[in-house]
Amino acid sequence: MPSRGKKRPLPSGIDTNDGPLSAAPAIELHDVSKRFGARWALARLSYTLPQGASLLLTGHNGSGKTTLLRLVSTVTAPTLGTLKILGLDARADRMKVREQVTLLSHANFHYEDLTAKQNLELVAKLRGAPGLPAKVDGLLDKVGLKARVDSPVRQFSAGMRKRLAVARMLLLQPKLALLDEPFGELDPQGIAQMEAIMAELKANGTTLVLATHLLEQGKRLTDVSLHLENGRQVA
Amino acid sequence: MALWLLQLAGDVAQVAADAGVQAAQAAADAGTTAAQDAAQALPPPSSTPGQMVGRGRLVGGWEYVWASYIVTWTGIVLYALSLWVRRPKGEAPGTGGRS
Amino acid sequence: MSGLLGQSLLVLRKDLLIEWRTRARLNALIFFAIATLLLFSFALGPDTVMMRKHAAGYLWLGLLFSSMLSLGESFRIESENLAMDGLKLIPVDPRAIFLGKTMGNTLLLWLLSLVLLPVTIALFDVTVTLGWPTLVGIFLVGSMAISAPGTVYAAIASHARARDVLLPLLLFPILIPALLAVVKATHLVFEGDLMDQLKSWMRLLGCFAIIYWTLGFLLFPKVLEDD
Amino acid sequence: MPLITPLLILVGVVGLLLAHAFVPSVRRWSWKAFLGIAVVMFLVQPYLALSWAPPEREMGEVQRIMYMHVPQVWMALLALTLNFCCSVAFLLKKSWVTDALAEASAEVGVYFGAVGVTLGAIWAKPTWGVYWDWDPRLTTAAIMIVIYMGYLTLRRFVEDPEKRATWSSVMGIISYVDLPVLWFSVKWWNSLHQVQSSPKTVDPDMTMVLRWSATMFLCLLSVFIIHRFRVAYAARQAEVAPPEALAPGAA
Repeated sequence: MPSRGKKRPLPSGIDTNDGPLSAAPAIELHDVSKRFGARWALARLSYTLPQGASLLLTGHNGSGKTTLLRLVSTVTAPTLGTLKILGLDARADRMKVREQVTLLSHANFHYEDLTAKQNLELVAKLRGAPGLPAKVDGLLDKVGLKARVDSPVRQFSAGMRKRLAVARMLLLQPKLALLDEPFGELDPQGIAQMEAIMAELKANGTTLVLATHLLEQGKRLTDVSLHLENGRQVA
Repeated sequence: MALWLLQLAGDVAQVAADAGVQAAQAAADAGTTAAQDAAQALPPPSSTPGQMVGRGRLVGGWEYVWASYIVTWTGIVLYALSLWVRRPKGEAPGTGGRS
Repeated sequence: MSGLLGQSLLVLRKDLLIEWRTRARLNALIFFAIATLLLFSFALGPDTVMMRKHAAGYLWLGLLFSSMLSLGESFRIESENLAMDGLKLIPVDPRAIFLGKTMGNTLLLWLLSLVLLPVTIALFDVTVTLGWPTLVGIFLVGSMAISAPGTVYAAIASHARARDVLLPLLLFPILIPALLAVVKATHLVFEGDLMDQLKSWMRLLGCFAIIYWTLGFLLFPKVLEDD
Repeated sequence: MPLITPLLILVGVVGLLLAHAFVPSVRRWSWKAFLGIAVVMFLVQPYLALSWAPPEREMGEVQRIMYMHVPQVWMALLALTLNFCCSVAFLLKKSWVTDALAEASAEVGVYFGAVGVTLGAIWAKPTWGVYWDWDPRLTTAAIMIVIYMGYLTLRRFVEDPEKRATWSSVMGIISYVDLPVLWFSVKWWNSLHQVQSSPKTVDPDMTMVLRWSATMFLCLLSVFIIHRFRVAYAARQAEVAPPEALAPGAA
């Protein structure tokens, strides 16, 4: 992969050749549709997001935001259309995409019966990059879970689970971070903390895709926005 | 589908059992030895069409043969009917699932 | 990447860790299996000769019923919080998930069979004629044979409607060859192998296990990933 | 009637099947041809099987059940082989045609298998004295039907068409690979239980009638699968049809 560009091209969409070496856009959707059972959650969506530019995803519940993020994360595949992430095909190069993209979602991927620390250590070891397990403690401290590292997740509140999910995301050091309601279930203090963490991520060159109802924070963190209604792009 | 096949099997078994009460009794006695013998020695095959190979140790049993035909034909009719009931609607005439 | 085998072992280790941290569930499974054996012996009545003759069958039926619970459970923990999606995104090779899960289910079933063995001996008055190592080996291969198709089908059933009904419905008929072979082999160990049949039954069981570990390894990614 | 007749008809039927598979224009009328051949053969078959063919030495007239029983079990195996091929093909290349064909062949296979097993039980009564004698063939066929009923149940329990197709393909492969293992296990298990074997015959007249019946049932199988395929394919088309949300210009 080419190194990510520090230059932030302005968000007008399609043409992204103004980036330096990073010619590949972060996300390239071409006529993407996704069907669940008989319902079309996304319909003919085409969109390009350059690397380094961060995207605010808005829309009502059920408008297709979560589906879009899950598609971009490659955890599911589109029914129709093609999808390229960081220049890689989301189907054929699935594994390579996953090494650079993380998804922070409502379903936060934790094992309820393992402790916060065991959960993160598992992720670090499975990723297999050297030095990752050593970072676990620092990250748990950073998200404010230091006192509860050895409690099983089953005893966590919703906000603490969210914090743990953020630590998991930071551990994986993504080039593209997909954040589905990152501020949900957090107290005001937590929201401020998360916003700071995300601003830091962004300053380090990570492309953010943020789906949130907190427009104020969302707009501060992003450069572009995409509004979905009934699985279709509106603005 | 499965249900009626099961029912059908049950009904036919009943019919066949009723029809062949006497024959079945005789067959039950002859049956075991017959099958074992048959496994060992086979008669020299007849090459002339229509000629009887032998009378057969097991006499009668036509009701079982008829039962097999009834099961097969009933099955065909019912399955064809089920295909017709499920035929795709709104297709151009002539290509629909009429059989 | 820590390699296919490394990831498999990590998945296995994780499953065993969860199993250990939820020991209450494990105990419930063991009691369920013992209760099944007890029920069989009640249903059979006090005919000792018959009980001894069919002991191997009841032991494996009890294990089979318990395996439905443990297989379902091993994928329930993955659907809580969509943990399986999380594993896929780390990323973990789906084949490593298959190997890890199947090894975990094999170990659990093997452990269960070893726990049930003394109960069987006590309830049905059997003797181990051909030696303990043979028996323990048969239990291991038998557990392997049940776990491989079990893991694939549990993964499918865990995403479908009415998963609790679906899993045994799909799995029982597939497992009949393995069940016949392992029951026969166990029976021969209990009653003595006068006609030297144990080898052919073990060969059948081994073939079954190899076929399904291979098939599972090849097909599991299709079950897990959208294509 | 020359003994070679059924073989000649069989060659014709297979040729028509190949044409059906590879020439699209044939597909519009081929099922009528199959149906026509089947009807004619069905009208002649009772005469051949019940009067023309000689009775068997040991089992007498009862052996005539074979002309109905054996070909239908063959058809079941043929349909399930088609199901296996479609399952493999679907996993290699996604297509609603192979998915619908897999569904059709599994159901028709279960149908023929169920009738075949029923006839086997009817045959077993006069020859062995009981309807069910744990004959390896009969037992294997019965378990096979249960396996594929599970397959059809799975298809009904998954709503998402893509997932249903993929999962049922996986299950189709696993089930088909199970059949030979099942056969050997039941056979060995049974061989310790008792020796039981159905009489085989080498009489050319009998072979001729058996081939006649097999060809006749092959035509019927083709008609059934073609129509079941149409049902499945239309259902699939309705499921995956792009709704107005996907109409051009809607984006």
